[in-house]
Amino acid sequence: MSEAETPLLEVRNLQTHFFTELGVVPSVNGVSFSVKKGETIGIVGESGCGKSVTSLSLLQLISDPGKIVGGEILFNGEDLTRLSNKQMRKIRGNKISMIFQEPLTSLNPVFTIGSQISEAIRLHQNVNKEEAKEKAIVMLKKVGIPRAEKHYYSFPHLLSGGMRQRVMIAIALSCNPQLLIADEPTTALDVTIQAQILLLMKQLSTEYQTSIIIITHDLGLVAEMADRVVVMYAGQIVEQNNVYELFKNPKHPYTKGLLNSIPKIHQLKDQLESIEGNVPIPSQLPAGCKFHPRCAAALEKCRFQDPPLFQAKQGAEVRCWLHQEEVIGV
Amino acid sequence: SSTRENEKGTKGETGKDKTTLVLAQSADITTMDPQNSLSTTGDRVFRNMFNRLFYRDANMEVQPELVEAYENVDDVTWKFKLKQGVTFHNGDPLTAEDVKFSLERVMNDQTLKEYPYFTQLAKIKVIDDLTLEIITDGPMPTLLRLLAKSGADVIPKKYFEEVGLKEFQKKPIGSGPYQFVEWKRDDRVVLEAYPDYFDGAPKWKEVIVRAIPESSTRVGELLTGGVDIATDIPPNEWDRVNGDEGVSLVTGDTTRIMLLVVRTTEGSVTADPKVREAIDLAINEKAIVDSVLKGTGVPVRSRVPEGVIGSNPDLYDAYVYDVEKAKKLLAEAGFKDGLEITLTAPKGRYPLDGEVAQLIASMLGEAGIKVNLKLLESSAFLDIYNSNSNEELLMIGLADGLLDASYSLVHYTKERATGQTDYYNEKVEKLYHDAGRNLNEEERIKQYQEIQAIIAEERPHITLFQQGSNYGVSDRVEFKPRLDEVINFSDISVK
Amino acid sequence: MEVNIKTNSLADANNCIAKSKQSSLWRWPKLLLQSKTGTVGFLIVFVVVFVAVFADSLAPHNPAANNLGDMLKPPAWLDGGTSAYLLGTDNLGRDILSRIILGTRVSLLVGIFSVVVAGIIGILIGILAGYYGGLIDNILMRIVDSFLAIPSILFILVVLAVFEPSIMVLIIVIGFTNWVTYARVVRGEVLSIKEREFVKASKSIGTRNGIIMLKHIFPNIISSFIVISTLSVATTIILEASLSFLGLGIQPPEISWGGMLTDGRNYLATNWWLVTFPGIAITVTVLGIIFLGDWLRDVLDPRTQGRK
Amino acid sequence: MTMTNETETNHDCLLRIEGLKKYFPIPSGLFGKSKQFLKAVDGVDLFVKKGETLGIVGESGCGKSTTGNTILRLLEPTEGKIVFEGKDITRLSERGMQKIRKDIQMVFQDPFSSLNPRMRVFDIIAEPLRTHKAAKGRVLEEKIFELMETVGLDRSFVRRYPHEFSGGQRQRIGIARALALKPKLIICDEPVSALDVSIQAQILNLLLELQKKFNLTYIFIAHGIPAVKYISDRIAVMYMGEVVELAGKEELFSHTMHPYTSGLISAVPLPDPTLRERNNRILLEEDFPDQTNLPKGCRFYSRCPFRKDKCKEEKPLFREVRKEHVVSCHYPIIQ
Amino acid sequence: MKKYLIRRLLQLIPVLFIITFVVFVLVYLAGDPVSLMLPEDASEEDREALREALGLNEPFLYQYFHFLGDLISGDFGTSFRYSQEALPLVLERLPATFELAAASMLVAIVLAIPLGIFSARKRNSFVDLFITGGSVLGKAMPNFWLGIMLILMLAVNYQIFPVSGRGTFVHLVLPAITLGTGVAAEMTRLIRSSMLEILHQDYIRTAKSKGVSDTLVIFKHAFRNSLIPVVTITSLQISHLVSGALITETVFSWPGLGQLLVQAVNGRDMAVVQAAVFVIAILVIVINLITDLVYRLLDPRINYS
Ligand SMILES: Nc1ncnc2c1ncn2[C@@H]1O[C@H](COP(=O)(O)OP(=O)(O)OP(=O)(O)O)[C@@H](O)[C@H]1O
Ligand SMILES: Nc1ncnc2c1ncn2[C@@H]1O[C@H](COP(=O)(O)OP(=O)(O)OP(=O)(O)O)[C@@H](O)[C@H]1O
Ligand SMILES: [Mg+2]
Ligand SMILES: [Mg+2]
Ligand code: NI
Repeated sequence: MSEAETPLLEVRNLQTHFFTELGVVPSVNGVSFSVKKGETIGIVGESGCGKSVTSLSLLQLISDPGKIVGGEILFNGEDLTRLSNKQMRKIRGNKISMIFQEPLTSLNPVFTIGSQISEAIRLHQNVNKEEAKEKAIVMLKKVGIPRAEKHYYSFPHLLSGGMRQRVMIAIALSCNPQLLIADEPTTALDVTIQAQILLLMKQLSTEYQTSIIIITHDLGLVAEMADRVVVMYAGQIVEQNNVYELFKNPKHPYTKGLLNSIPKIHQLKDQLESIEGNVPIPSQLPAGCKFHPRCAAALEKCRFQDPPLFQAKQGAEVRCWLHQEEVIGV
Repeated sequence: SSTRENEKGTKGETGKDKTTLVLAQSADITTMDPQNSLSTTGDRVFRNMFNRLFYRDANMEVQPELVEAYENVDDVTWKFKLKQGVTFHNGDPLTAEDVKFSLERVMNDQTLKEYPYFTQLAKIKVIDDLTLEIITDGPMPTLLRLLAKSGADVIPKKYFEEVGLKEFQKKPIGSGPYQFVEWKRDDRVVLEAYPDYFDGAPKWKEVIVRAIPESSTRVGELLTGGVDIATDIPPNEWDRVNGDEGVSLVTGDTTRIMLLVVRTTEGSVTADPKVREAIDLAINEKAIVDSVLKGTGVPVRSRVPEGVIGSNPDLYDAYVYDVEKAKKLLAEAGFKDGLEITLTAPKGRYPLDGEVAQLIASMLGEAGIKVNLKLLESSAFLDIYNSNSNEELLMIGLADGLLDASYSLVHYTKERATGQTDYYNEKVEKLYHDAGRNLNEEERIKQYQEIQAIIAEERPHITLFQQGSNYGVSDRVEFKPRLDEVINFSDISVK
Repeated sequence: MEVNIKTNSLADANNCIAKSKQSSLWRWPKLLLQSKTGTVGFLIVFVVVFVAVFADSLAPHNPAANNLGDMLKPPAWLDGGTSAYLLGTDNLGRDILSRIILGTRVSLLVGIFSVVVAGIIGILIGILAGYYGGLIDNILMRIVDSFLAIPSILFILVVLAVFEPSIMVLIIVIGFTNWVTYARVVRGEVLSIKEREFVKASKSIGTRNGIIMLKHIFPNIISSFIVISTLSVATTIILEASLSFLGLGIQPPEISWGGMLTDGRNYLATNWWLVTFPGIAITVTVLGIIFLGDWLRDVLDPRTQGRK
Repeated sequence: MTMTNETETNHDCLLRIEGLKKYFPIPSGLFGKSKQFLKAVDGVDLFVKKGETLGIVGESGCGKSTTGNTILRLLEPTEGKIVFEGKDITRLSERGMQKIRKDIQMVFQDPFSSLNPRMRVFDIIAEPLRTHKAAKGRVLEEKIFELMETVGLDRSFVRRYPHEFSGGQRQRIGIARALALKPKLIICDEPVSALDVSIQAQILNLLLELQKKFNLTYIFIAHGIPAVKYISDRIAVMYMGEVVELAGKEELFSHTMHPYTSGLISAVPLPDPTLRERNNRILLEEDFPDQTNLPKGCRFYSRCPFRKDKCKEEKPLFREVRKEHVVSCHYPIIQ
Repeated sequence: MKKYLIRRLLQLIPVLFIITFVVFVLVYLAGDPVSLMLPEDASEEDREALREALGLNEPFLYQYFHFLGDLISGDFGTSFRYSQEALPLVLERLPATFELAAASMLVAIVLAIPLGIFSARKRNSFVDLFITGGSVLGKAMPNFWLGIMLILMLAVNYQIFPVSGRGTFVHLVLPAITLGTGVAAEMTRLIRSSMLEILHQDYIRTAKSKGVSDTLVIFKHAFRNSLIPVVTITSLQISHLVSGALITETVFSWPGLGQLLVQAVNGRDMAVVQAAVFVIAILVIVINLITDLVYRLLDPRINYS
């Protein structure tokens, strides 16, 4: 990371825990990363590793038993964790927007899509109803919804999954945010539709210089979209690097395993490699390296000592004892 | 609110002015056909809307009402001369034809509730416009009483035939002091004065009879001045009524006797007179009346209520109570270790009936009689009673609509007792039938009194008490209750 | 993580089975203590059931014995009250405390068993209608509609007119009038459950419909049934009071809280304690049952019961 | 159509479906009689050879699951013929079908809803054995332990409930249940789409392993193309209730002929950022025809980047364009 | 839509058919109306004669089909009790019944919506517990008890409202509160739980992520959705209000359907029972239909086919 340029967003040692009746769940446990202006970051990791909680923490949208217990979220130099609810509302949807995974359930079924878009516009821009409507229609057209004037009055259930997701994007982009967080924006969609949505997001980000955090567990998607990739495992970042390096030369055993276990269209193998064992439950994390029970290369040390995030070669950051030496080498 | 408003009958219950009387009863009337109603609540309305040939004065003496003069032509023939100038509310004059029509209707139409009482009338003959003859089926000492009874109301023949029963009910027309304005079912009946009443214009311009089933609500209305008179005030409400300025409690008698119907059928434990006596001895009627009923009622040993012709004064305000003797009798009857009987009683049919039944059950328990108490809702109770499926004991309240002992004592005849009490006593049978045809009043009374003495010993009915009646009355009106529980609006006056 | 433990002998497996059994036995009290309202609810219900079971020994007086000398005595702490009658006496001089204690029995019996009766009918009809759908559903739902439209008071009045009122009859009658709600709820639930893949899976194996309904559908509706039924127990206790108002409730010498309320209502203005104490008993019990029901709903919901 | 019949005689064919149709009535009208139908499966011809894996891919809602369910007669086919081991089972009675179901089993998509949350693992796996009275008592127990080991579950788990397992483990339970009766054919309806990437591979490997071990035949339904490609021998591509292309997997990927197939394949994001700027991507428009009122011509017409007038008017035939490579398109892409 | 309505209304026919039969059987079983019409001391001959006159001696099925025949021509028969046509007797009660039902529903809604929302928002707080306790109390208070209490306090002691009867608006207040409280209690709990569920929905998160304020999230985004399950229950409740207001009617001597029905049942007044149940059934079904339509209005996802 270059010192000169201040990043748009800098997350430092973010910790979000859930205080459930069955004990404290450290869903996000010391996550740090930063996003530059116009940059697209991909966060990957298996289900339950804390990706969504991280993204929700950024917007202070963690609900009840959950709480941000530590760390800073610097957005344009301002720590979001210290803002009041009211100040935060000014940022949500305005400077930072979010697209959620499920397009069907993320839109309110009883309001027209038009009203849901213009609501966001009216909240943050000083416009009247008519202007908001016009703007919303422009947004609908921009995300490629045919007959936007008509669809303005449609209810969400009448649209296909792809169209609904476009509406979500329209809402998110309606106020030209500086940062767009897309939490698994295409998992509910078919690949043919997904391709369109991704294209759309790419275009928009180049057009407005919007920074994007794209959260997914589809490594392919990240390979297509991201400039930099953050790999998470059990509430922690285990590897972070630019996208080309990461795919060419994964360092953490988990990243390696992940890459190997994806069946690929264009290369043929008789046997897929897979990561043995199961994703640990956040409330019952193993001691030491969180990945060691599944790690073929685990050392004795891994069982007791949690590795820190090492700065490795080629700008990578890796949380693995195997890469301890490389750091020293630098 | 103004009088004018009240006259229209829209919002009348304020009742604070001197021309409107508001009455609250515990149940609504069910019909506007005076010959098809048996309820006291109905009678209170009809008595003021219709006339009869005779009426009962405050002392329950039979007095001529529509009749100018009458004559007992022979054992079975009676001749009546009607008053002149009596008109119905629609202006038609009341004639002998109307009387004939009305009486024949109730004599012949089996669907009418009053029909059973009028079966002894054989024929009505119109002599002229104002004269008629009634021929009875055998000598009938009670005829005049019957003609003063509910159901003997005179309805306008012409109007009735013209409009039919349905329309008549929507707009009933009588010749009484008050005429019909409206009837909102389960809410109120509104009557207004009939200015051309033959006996002079009535006192009240308007009378509203409201139906308020819940006693505490009735009392509430009374206390807040919503009504002037509220009937059926249970003892638990007395403190509220007495404690409030401006209203007071007025008590009276009724002809209703609460009693236990006892099965004397062969094979049932109560067939043994000793057991029946033991039961009577075990029940402290006085205590019941004094405690639960707070004194509204008088313990009696006869089915014929005090104040009715033929009643036996020896058996009024009398009771037997001796638990020890009861136990002894039971032992003698072979029930040393006690016995078990069933008592069927209604709940909610008579004031505090459930409580009384529970008390009786526990009193019998003290004498070693285990009681299976069956407290039934009113209609289920009547089903049992009417289908004669009563077991050893059944508690019921029986009134005397005719105010004549013959009405009450028919229960001890073989014909009526069969299946129910299964009581039979040759002497009682003879006495009753002789009295029924005896036109000598004094002798007849003797015969009835003798029957009562026998019954008090043989106990096919174990009588408990003669029920009292309680009215909450606003201090602005003067009201005296009557034995027959009828209310003549014109007898009520503003203080 | 037990994934890697290989147990080869059957004995070991059985050992594990025994362990898991034990832990499930302890799970309930643990889960209970985790919820404050659940604990309170449980305690209330426990006390009420305890009182119901040992009512005879707990009651200080014979609840049916009327004492004409001690009529309408106020509670002990008021002027005129005596310590013999802690909560006062009623209009026949009976001890209110003893009556409440004895009344627990009937009120609970009626409350619980009429819900059971309603539940059995409702679940049966609901499952059949929901599972088979089509004509059967149509016919059954029309019957349900009809029953919904016939006022339940009509049933109760008529049945109690035909049969002599007793606890048994009351339970059956209330149960019979309340099944409709269950049938509706259960049917709705079944409609969604039968689309779940495990039902399809069982069908694909060749399991017969009867077994599917019994083994797959029924266990999965039972938890929502428990939730509505706890509420319903409360409603039933109060319904019994309303029936007493119509003279259709429990017969003396049997005592129920509803009956006490009804008998005492005439004394509301003058002798408040006749209705207040049974009223409090009903409210507290209902509160306890509702708390317990809410807790049960949480516990039976696999989302909260959790993946450990 | 004639083609499929010919091939069938050439091979040792386990299952053959001909002209399979499944229409769902859309309730309307006065008494719920419907005139409109949703044609979920509309004339599908397929065959599966013994020991092979037939993959079926296609977008969500194109009728993949319906095809699978209809084969098992969980849904009654509207039209067409299902022949299993040379026996026509299309009109078999419920009784007769129960016997057949022993030989055809299914593994379902969602590991969370395909196991009854209120049954223990033991009972879940035992259910098919009990239903078909295949084992009892000790033998049953032994069998279940054996099955659990086969799919890689520890036998100490038998008394657990499904919610105590992770998604991958649950899917293993589902597979154990499907294996219990030693079926000849297993229909896998998107068995890995709900699983994590790292677990997906475990299950795919397991399926392959079992296939070898028990000589199983699979119909593998999925919309994840890489996974289908990995596991299948032949792949059928479905679109709007119809099979639009069918070929051996190498053939299909190297000589994709239907524009839809090629759009589908090119839309799959590749886990290799260096390929990001590839320019052979075919983007499909998002303009679906109404499934209750399908156009008379090619169903793909509205989305096809290569559509011509003929496609609108005339329905393309399903024809063999290359050897063992059938496609229904007027203008197949020939590379 | 029109077809849908017609279909729904046609469904009435079998339902009404079942209802007439069930009611007929019930009333027939309930016993002999004659014994209730005659005085306690009437003789068996008197009763037999009346039975004959009323046609109650015929066999059951004959009586039923006779009744059904009349019914088809719109004749419910004549009330034994009122000796009047049954249907008008029932219809004249409808205004009072509607008035009370509507007012109680209003009371319930006005109470339940704010309380329900409030307790959902402050979940597990003291306020929530308080409201839960309150709604349990509301459910645990029998109507007659509450009604009499209200009369004692507000009508007799303070004389703010009239004690009983029907007439002006003020007459309506106490009965409506009495009847509405129980409904409100149930509704409060329902709104609370449905609100809690809605608040966990994804679209609420979406709204928040747009920067919508908490109040607006509740009242705009959550409320309308949470009403959807409430509407269904409300329709059930209204049915109860129509037929089940008996106790409140008795306490306030309100001339509604409930009183009529119970008196008719007690008097085995077949014609009136039939007519009343018939009318109630139609009302209930129509109310259900209306709620269905409201449901559809609230939730655009449902279509009419
Ligand atoms: N409300 C909550 N209460 C308790 N635990 C929670 C809650 N929300 C999330 N968690 C826990 O936090 C962990 C991280 O969840 P998160 O949603 O961030 O995962 P994810 O990486 O986004 O997974 P997915 O790919 O499935 O969306 C999970 O293990 C989950 O159990
Ligand atoms: N029981 C049913 N009733 C009515 N329509 C149905 C039914 N089952 C499926 N459909 C419809 O049939 C079509 C095909 O459904 P199917 O489940 O076979 O699709 P699929 O290819 O398996 O999709 P997915 O990938 O989402 O599982 C869909 O449009 C679906 O809505
Ligand atoms: Mg997530
Ligand atoms: Mg599918
Ligand atoms: Ni490690």
